[in-house]
Amino acid sequence: MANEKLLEIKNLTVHYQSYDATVHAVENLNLSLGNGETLGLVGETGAGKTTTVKSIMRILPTPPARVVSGEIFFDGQDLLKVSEKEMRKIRGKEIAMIFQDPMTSLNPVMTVADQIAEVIRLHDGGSRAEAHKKACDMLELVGIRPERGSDYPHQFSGGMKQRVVIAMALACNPRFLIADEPTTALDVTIQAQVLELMKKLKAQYQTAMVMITHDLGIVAEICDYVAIMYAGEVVEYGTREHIFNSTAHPYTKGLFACIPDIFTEQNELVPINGLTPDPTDLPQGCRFNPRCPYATERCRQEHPENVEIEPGHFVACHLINGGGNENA
Amino acid sequence: MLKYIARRLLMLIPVLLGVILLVFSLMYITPGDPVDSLLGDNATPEAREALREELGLNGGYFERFFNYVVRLLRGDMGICYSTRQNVATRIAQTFPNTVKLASFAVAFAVVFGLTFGIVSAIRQYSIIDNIVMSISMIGISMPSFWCGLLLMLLFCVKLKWLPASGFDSFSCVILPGIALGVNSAASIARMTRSGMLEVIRQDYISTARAKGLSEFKVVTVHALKNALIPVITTIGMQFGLLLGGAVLIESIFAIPGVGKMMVDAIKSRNYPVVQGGVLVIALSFCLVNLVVDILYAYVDPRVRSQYK
Amino acid sequence: MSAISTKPNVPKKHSKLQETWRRFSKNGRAVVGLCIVIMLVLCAVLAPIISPYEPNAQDPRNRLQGPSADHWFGTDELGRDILSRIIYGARISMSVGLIAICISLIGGVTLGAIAGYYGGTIDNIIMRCMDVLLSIPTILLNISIVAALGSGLQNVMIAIGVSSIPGYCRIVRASILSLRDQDFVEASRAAGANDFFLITRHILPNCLAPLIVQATLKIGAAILSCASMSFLGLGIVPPTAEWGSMLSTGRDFLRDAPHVCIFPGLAIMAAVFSMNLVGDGLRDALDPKLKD
Amino acid sequence: MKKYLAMLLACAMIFAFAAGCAQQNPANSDEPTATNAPTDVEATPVQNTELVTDGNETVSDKDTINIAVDREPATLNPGGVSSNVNEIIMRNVLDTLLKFDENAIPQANLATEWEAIDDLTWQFKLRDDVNFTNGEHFTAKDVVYSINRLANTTTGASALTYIDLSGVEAVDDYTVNIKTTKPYAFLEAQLCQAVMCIVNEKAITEMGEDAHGRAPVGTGPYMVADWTAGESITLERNENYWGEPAKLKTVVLKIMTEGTSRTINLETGDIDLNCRLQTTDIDRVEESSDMYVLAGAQNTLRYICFNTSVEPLNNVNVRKALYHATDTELIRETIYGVKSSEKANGPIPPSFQGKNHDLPEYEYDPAKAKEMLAAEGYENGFEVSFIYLANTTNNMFAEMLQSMWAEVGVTLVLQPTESGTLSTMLNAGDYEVGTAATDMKLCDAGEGLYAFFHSSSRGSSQDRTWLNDADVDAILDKIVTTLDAEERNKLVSEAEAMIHDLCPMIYICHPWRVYGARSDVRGLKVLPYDMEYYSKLYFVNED
Repeated sequence: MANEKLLEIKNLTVHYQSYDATVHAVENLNLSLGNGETLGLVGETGAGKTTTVKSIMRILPTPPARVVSGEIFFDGQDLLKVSEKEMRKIRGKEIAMIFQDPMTSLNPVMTVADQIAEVIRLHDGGSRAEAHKKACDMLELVGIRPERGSDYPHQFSGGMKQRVVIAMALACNPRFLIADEPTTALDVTIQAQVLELMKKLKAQYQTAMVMITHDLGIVAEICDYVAIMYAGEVVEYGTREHIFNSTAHPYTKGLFACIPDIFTEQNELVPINGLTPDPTDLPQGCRFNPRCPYATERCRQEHPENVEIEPGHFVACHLINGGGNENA
Repeated sequence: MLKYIARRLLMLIPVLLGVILLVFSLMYITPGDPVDSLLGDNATPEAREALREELGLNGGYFERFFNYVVRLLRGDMGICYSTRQNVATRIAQTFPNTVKLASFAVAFAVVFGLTFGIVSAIRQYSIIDNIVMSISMIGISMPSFWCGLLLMLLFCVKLKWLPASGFDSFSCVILPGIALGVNSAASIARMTRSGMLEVIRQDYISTARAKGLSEFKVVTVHALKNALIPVITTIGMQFGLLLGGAVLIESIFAIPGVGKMMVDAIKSRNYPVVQGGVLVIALSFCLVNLVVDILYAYVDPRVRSQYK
Repeated sequence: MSAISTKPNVPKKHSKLQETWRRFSKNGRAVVGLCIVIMLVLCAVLAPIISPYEPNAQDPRNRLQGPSADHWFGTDELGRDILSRIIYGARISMSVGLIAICISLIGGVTLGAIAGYYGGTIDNIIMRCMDVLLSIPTILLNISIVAALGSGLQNVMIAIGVSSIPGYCRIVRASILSLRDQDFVEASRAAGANDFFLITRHILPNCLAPLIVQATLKIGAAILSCASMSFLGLGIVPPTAEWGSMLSTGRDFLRDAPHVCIFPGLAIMAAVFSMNLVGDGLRDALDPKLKD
Repeated sequence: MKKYLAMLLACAMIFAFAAGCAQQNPANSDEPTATNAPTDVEATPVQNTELVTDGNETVSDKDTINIAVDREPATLNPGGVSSNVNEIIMRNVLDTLLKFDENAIPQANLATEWEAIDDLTWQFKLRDDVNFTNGEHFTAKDVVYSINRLANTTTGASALTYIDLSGVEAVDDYTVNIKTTKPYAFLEAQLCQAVMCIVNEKAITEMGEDAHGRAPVGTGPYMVADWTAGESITLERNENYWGEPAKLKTVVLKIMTEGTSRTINLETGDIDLNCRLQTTDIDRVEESSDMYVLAGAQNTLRYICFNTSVEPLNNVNVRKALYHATDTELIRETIYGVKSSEKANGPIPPSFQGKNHDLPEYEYDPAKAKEMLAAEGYENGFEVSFIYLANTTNNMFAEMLQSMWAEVGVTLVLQPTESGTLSTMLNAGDYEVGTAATDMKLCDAGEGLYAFFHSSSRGSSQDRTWLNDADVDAILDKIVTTLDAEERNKLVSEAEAMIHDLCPMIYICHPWRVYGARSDVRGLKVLPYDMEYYSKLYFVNED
């Protein structure tokens, strides 16, 4: 049961139906995650990261968004088929989520303790006093003095608020935690504290986690596996070592080229030219071809398949599958 | 908080003084002399002069204004020319009726306004939303007196369900209350809808959903509480507007309220009643606004901490 | 989070108008409102041509007739044709609406500008006066002013104009306060511009949008106040055909001839309704973040 | 697209609702017009002042009657601001020395007999078995107090113009003398007025004027039990009333200012008697089986008055021309209703003694009017202002007049004014053409003509024509001083003819008082002056 996959996403496709166009946010995406493992989901804005995790939790805004196809198996159960009532039991209990901007992700008119106690009472029952006590314990766990539980969100700093959100997410010690860029809105020093806290809690609770970020530093520090997303698809997937040491996909290489390296003397960073493609009419063949320095005619025609170039390291790029990786 | 209330009450004084000055001057320059309308039948000049003296109508502008204010400070609003009762008792008889009417109208407006606002916010862009918004647009532009007449035509004249006038039983309050409340219900609906739409897009709503709360709970507990804050100010303002609107509704449904008394008093040049009435209405208008501000601070913790 | 543009949108007049019209015409409701407004204005202007009968022509013999072939809206208590009286009534209501708005705009803007720009005691005095005006319900204020000045069309306009000054004054003052210490104002003051030039050239154009929106909404409110005042018998002197007084006389015949009341009421509602639609449309078109 | 659909749907609903009301209405009421199809105007309307029954009805034991009145009295103290509702209630709660009978002749009441002992003093013998509701015994002292008290009330002083207060004294417990300042033929009529009601000094001093005004202590058949402002006044039977006790125990007077709601409540049975049935509802009430209508002439007169002291109205021919230009019958029929008013020719109501019945008629003839105006040099007409109390009926009245006079070239500028300003302008004579409805309170033609047309009464609230004619003054002075009724009536009809020839007024009509009553109400008799005896009302069982 140990390496049985906790979460398996099979060619998930999600489109946003707007007035006069359809946005192909996610195109048959495949991902999986084992118990206690942490997956880093990396990609530029608009690559479909948030849409993916939101479809796991099934909190996509239904009128415009629509899950076209695919299955999401969680603990062997396809979440897309589950009834709404059943799904509500899972949300917050089995799967929890941390949002990006702490400033707005807490209800301004409810005390912090109440907001945490709410999810506890919802899933674990118990009286109001018990839930309140447990909420204060959670606050203590995340490094906030329990007596501050009766304060309101606007009386906390950004970092403190994110701690509260984390406390709320982990209140019912979920088996799977989704963190949607939890530290982007924080400045660096606070960011480090929050990451430290998440690592400690993850180890303590053995929670599986998906960490969405576009900061490769965080990925290196906290993630076991990494998936690089581009224009709604996973273009490269592997363990942390694969991605950092034997980067294969040109887009991933481009990402690394954008980070200043402390050891080498560089006077210029090499940006990836161009912008992410317009999701309403994605390019033919490999989605990255317009911006790929090594794009060949084949890349422009044929959509590359996912190939396992080494155990556990998958890449979707003709260059790698076809020829050798001489100019890697 | 008490310091804030005290300061607001102090600020009321100049405003009320201004109100008295404005109304007194308006009444002063109004042509026509109340004595004539009182002493209708063949009054002798001496009787006329005696009455003028008694009602304090002689003397210049400043003199009359000065002793009006002095008497006011002692709580005597002067006597009503026609019934010779002092104005305070006349207002005490009529003001409760207007307040009863206005509060029924506010209750009607809040209940219907909120429900329609929330429903059309949740079902945005659906057919219900469009219908509700069109009706509320019509509701805002419908003149309250015409609406009163239509309701009277339908329910009193044709169907004879409700009494057309008088103010003794509860059934007399329903129709005028609804007629008065239609405008406010419409504007509260629009305000709630835009407030709700604003709130539903916020992140803490998706946090709430992510916690596994049911849609109903998300709306009632989280969204509504935040969306209601701006609505409270409109409800406060509506109560003020209703005091004005009551003037028309009272004259249609013959309700012995302050509004109707004021209109008759202005027509028959009954100066003390007009001055007393406007003062009481202005005072209640300002107090309602003060109560609303305090309520606003109480409901919204962010504001409350400023005043602590 | 889009950075708040410090650069003021002092636009080229031409394109702003086109752009506003483009956004306005996309909004279905606003266009419907505009059509009704145009229709009412045409009624007012072409009244003598399009109204089937002379508005004051009496025919007491067949009074209080229901809507019929030759009298579409029926006849009133003196046998006059209600449709023609409504068409002529449009003249009164439209002119009251427009002129009252001009009075309150002129009064409100000047007071607001002075209060906002100079601040200090003047600001305090003006704002306290506005509070005084605001704390008396508009209908009572209008009635007292008309009672003081005497009833009649132009006194009604003055009353409605004066009582809606506070609305504009507050808008102008608020926008001036926010713009007063913006960089571009400092810059032009440094370039030697005098206060009047500064206010008219720089500050006022920027608070044009909320003023226009408030003006259109207030025209509807002015028509409504005029109708309510003549409903109480204090506004327009008979025999001029005015919607409010027609409604008020119709009240006594509510049972036997409800049409005498219904059609003038509909006319008032149509006018106010269309004005509100146009106002809303303008608000969305001119400045989306103004959406209250 | 959906937006348009919703919008049109909402508008359609509103129109459908409105049209529905308009359409549905003509269907159910048989005649579309309020007053029925115009009967031939000349037919003299029939007065039915009392319900004639076949007499074999059994009296029901119902002892409370709900009556709708059209306005709330300001105070019930004699001498306060008065309206007809005041006076009616006062006469049922308080008593006067004398009382008018059906044809307005003063009869005995608190005073049993009286006679003029000299041409200035009258002596009255009082009843000795009368008590006030607070237990005080009624004596001559109360009469003296009540009359003296009027001197310092708002409207009471004017009732004492001819009374010499020094000569009002109690000879003994049950006889009182009243002296007049000069020989005055109308003292008996004056003592029948509501302002002359007898009140008790002890009650007023104890309760205070205001409280007494809301629950007066009197000797009448009823007493005020409760008064809820703006809603209703309840009268209870005075058990130890000196006269014939009232038939019903409680009378509830409900204040309903809106005519429509008075009629609706009559139909639903909420009220048993509507004292002011509006003209538009007369047919509706008459046709229904469980209600009936009573209507009778009053001492009121509806007229248009010329300010004869003002250009060009000081020219009698211009006034006559304007009379010819006015179709008084059309106005009467449209505004006052054929069934609730009576043609008027001359200032004195037809039922009064001394009425001159063969006055010449100024018939409606616009051509003749135009001719007369041209003869006076006004061929292209002139402009004149018309002042009246602003209400819906008067507005209609004014607009009709305006269009009639426009036909003969006279432009009428309408000036609707509020009650406050109106009295000031009328009393000061600062108007050209006006309209009013004053009534001859003392029900005596002589006194009425004096108050209307004598040059000395200019500036008073009765005189609206500012007539200043020597021989009219002469004959009026003679009338007031001749005590003998027979001779006085001859002089009155002669004076009326003389005044009529000066044409100071255009007589529109004598409006009637119209009552709507439930079919089981009996005992109501319409009197020519504002007087309703609630004590005579009773109910009968309907089989």
